[in-house]
Amino acid sequence: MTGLQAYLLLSSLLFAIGLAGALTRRNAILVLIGIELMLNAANINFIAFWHYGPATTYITGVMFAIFSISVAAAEAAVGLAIIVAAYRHSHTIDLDSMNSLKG
Amino acid sequence: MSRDRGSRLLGEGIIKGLAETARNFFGSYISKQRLTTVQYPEERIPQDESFRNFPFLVYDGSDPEAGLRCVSCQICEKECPPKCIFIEKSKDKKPDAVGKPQFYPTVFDIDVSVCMSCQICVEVCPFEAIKMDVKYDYPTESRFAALLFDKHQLAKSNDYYHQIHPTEASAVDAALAAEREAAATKAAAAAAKAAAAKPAATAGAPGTATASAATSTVTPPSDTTAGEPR
Amino acid sequence: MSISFLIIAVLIVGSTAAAMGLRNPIHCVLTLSITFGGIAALFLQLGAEFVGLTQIMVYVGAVAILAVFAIMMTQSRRGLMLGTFSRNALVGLLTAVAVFSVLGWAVLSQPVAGVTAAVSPVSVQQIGSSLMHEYVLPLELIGLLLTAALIGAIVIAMERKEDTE
Amino acid sequence: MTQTPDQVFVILKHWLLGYVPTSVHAIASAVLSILPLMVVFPLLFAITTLLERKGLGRIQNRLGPNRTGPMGLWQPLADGIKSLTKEDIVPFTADHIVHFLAPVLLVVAAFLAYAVLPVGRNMALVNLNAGVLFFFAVGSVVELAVFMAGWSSRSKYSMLGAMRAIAQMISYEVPLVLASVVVIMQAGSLSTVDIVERQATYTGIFPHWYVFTPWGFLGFILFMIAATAESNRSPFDLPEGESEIIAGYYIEYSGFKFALFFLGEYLGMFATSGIAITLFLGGWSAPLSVLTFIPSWAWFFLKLLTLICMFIWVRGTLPRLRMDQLMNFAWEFILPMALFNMVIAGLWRFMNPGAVRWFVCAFLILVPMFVLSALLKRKKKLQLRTYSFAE
Repeated sequence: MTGLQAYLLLSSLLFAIGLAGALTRRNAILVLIGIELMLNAANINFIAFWHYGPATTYITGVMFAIFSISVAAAEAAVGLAIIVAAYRHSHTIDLDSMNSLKG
Repeated sequence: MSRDRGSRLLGEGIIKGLAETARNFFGSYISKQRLTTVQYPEERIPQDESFRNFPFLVYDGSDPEAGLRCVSCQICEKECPPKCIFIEKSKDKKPDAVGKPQFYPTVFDIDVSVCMSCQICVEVCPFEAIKMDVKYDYPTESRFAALLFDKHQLAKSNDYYHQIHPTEASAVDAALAAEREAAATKAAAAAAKAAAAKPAATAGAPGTATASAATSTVTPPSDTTAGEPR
Repeated sequence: MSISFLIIAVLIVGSTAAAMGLRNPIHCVLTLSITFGGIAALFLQLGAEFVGLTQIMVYVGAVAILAVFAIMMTQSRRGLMLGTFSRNALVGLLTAVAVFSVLGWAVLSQPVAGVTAAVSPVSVQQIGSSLMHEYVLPLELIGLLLTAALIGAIVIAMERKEDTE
Repeated sequence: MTQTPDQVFVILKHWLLGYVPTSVHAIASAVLSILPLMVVFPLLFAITTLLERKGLGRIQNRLGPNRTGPMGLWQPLADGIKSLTKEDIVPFTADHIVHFLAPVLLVVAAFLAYAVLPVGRNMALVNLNAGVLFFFAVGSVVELAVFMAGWSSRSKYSMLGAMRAIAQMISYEVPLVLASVVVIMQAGSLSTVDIVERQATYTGIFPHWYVFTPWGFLGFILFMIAATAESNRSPFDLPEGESEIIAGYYIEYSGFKFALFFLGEYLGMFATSGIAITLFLGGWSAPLSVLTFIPSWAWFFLKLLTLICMFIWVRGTLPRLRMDQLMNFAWEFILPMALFNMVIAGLWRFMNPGAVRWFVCAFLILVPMFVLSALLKRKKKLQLRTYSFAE
């Protein structure tokens, strides 16, 4: 079990927990948090592969992680805005009851 | 500032304010009288004369028992709004300042924790016996018993009264002196009348002439209202 | 597999499980920020110092608080009545387990020859110059994206007159 | 030149390390450098509370505390004992774990910020490559601690105070970072040690501090305004406005946890003013080249004391800002000025040095300042007040 495999295992576990959260939770915000976790798991992979990769002078992994963090932040902001707007419209953030597409 | 002198730089008001507080800060080190702090227990702010706190009983002369002005007429007890005065009248009498035998209070309690120092008892007292004290710090252990002042704690001498309320005390003394004098003249007049009436009776002269003359002198002088409550 | 990695890994997995399992959404977000902190520690350990610090600043500093504010604003009057897990929670759990087993098998079976050479931590100058040279276009796009996201989020979440009648 | 007085602490540490077995060397050196920081700054906190109460007193024409000790010197000790012996009441409905963790996280975050502070010549605890970024990352954790404190005590006042505090801290963190970006552009490095090294050089007897450049002076002012807001002090102490919401987010804390909040707040203030000194006032470098015989750490703490006196002075003078004024001021004055400042710092860097550059940049700073202050004043016309009640 080399160092890289440990990191990959950890990130896949993180990814699985995030996926489980996103699929099972009723509260829309916690689903969004699950997605955040999955994004972070991906970031761990990037940095792990860069660290254990052959040529660490090419910092593509690190750059990709930085861009992914900023995109995830933007996504979180917009996601939460949508949730707040949905709450204001239907006074609930329970995903099970958001099953009608009528405006 | 109400008048807006053009678009002034945002920070000007702040700088003026800072300059003001800096002047205060350094000024306080230069001239000590800028500081308004009074180190309370050691220094105290001199009280002005009209300050009042709880009532006290005034006594003339040196003996608090004998010189007590209060004749336990219990008007103050009836008038006191929070009913914090309790008086028990004495059975025998003792001569008061004017010499007229009066009752005196065997028990005179004021519950200081109830008293709201409204000064009504002072206003209604016909004998100037109760005045307002200026002492305010009464540190006591128990909250109830220690704040029930009895006659001995309340009795304070007249010159203490002069000390705390000089103008008022001197006015009261002047009034009392005038009163005493009026009583004295009245007593003297009465004595003179009694002396005049005695020789008339002894001389057995016919009643009406001297009697009418006597009665004219003995009609009580209408103006002096000695003894009437003011 | 150093000890520090183990400690951090246990911390991350524990707090992530808590984040997805707890009933009170605020507790979920707080444990989530512990996960983000743990992940930042991982990045620092792997030598990507700049990414670790950005992770703390962006996630723990901003996204966690944003999520908490969103929870505050959508606290429905019925409180925590709605159950924590949706009706078909079991299916979701099964898919997650399946995904994990596939990923785990993939990671463990192929011997990934990780070079364990000592890696000098990437310096900020290196990141700065690569941002300005190879990654100029993504930088501009990210700037555009962030501005669009900012304006979009405000417009969506803004209280408009017709909502509040 | 490492004369002994300047490096006395570094030499002391190496001498002590000599006695430690090499196996435990790394941990011992870490402990030896962390311990003095953990002792010095809480002591500075004690001194500042006394300084603040006496200074505010003197500003308001009254003596400060002088009962405990000759000049009130034992007042911090008395306050400490009082807060230790006070009963620690936790509201019944409070969320006990989060309620307990909030002050802990606050103080931990405040102490973490000292890792990158260069207190003296090679006396910075750790020379991080991205030192300033580390400082702001740890600074943003404080907001989470504030929220935890406000939310976990389950009381309307603390929740309101926490919301106000977070809104204020977030909206003033952006200009704080932008005001420091200017210095990073000029110094070319994020590491605090490099920034101070770059400012410690002299021409003639004048140092190359960034505060003497037009953009540096403006950056310093913006940084200090944002720092006052970050640490919830003086004109921006709305979250703990005693008159409106009693004591803001730490209302349900008493005893030692309450003292911890104060410790965290003051440590935050010292850390931000420490970074302001590092970025703008030349860290531990002497103001005049002739004065370099005074040890470097003495200069750092002298500057820190002057900044603390500045905070106290401002606290004694300025009235508290309303919430909307506070927000308008942040987003409509401080932030645009910080962005302008970055443009002007760029211009400064590519113009050839000389008096022309100085005046051009100074002029370019004053113009937006006037324009923005006029804009901010124009907004102050009185409109009908509209109320929106919670439905």
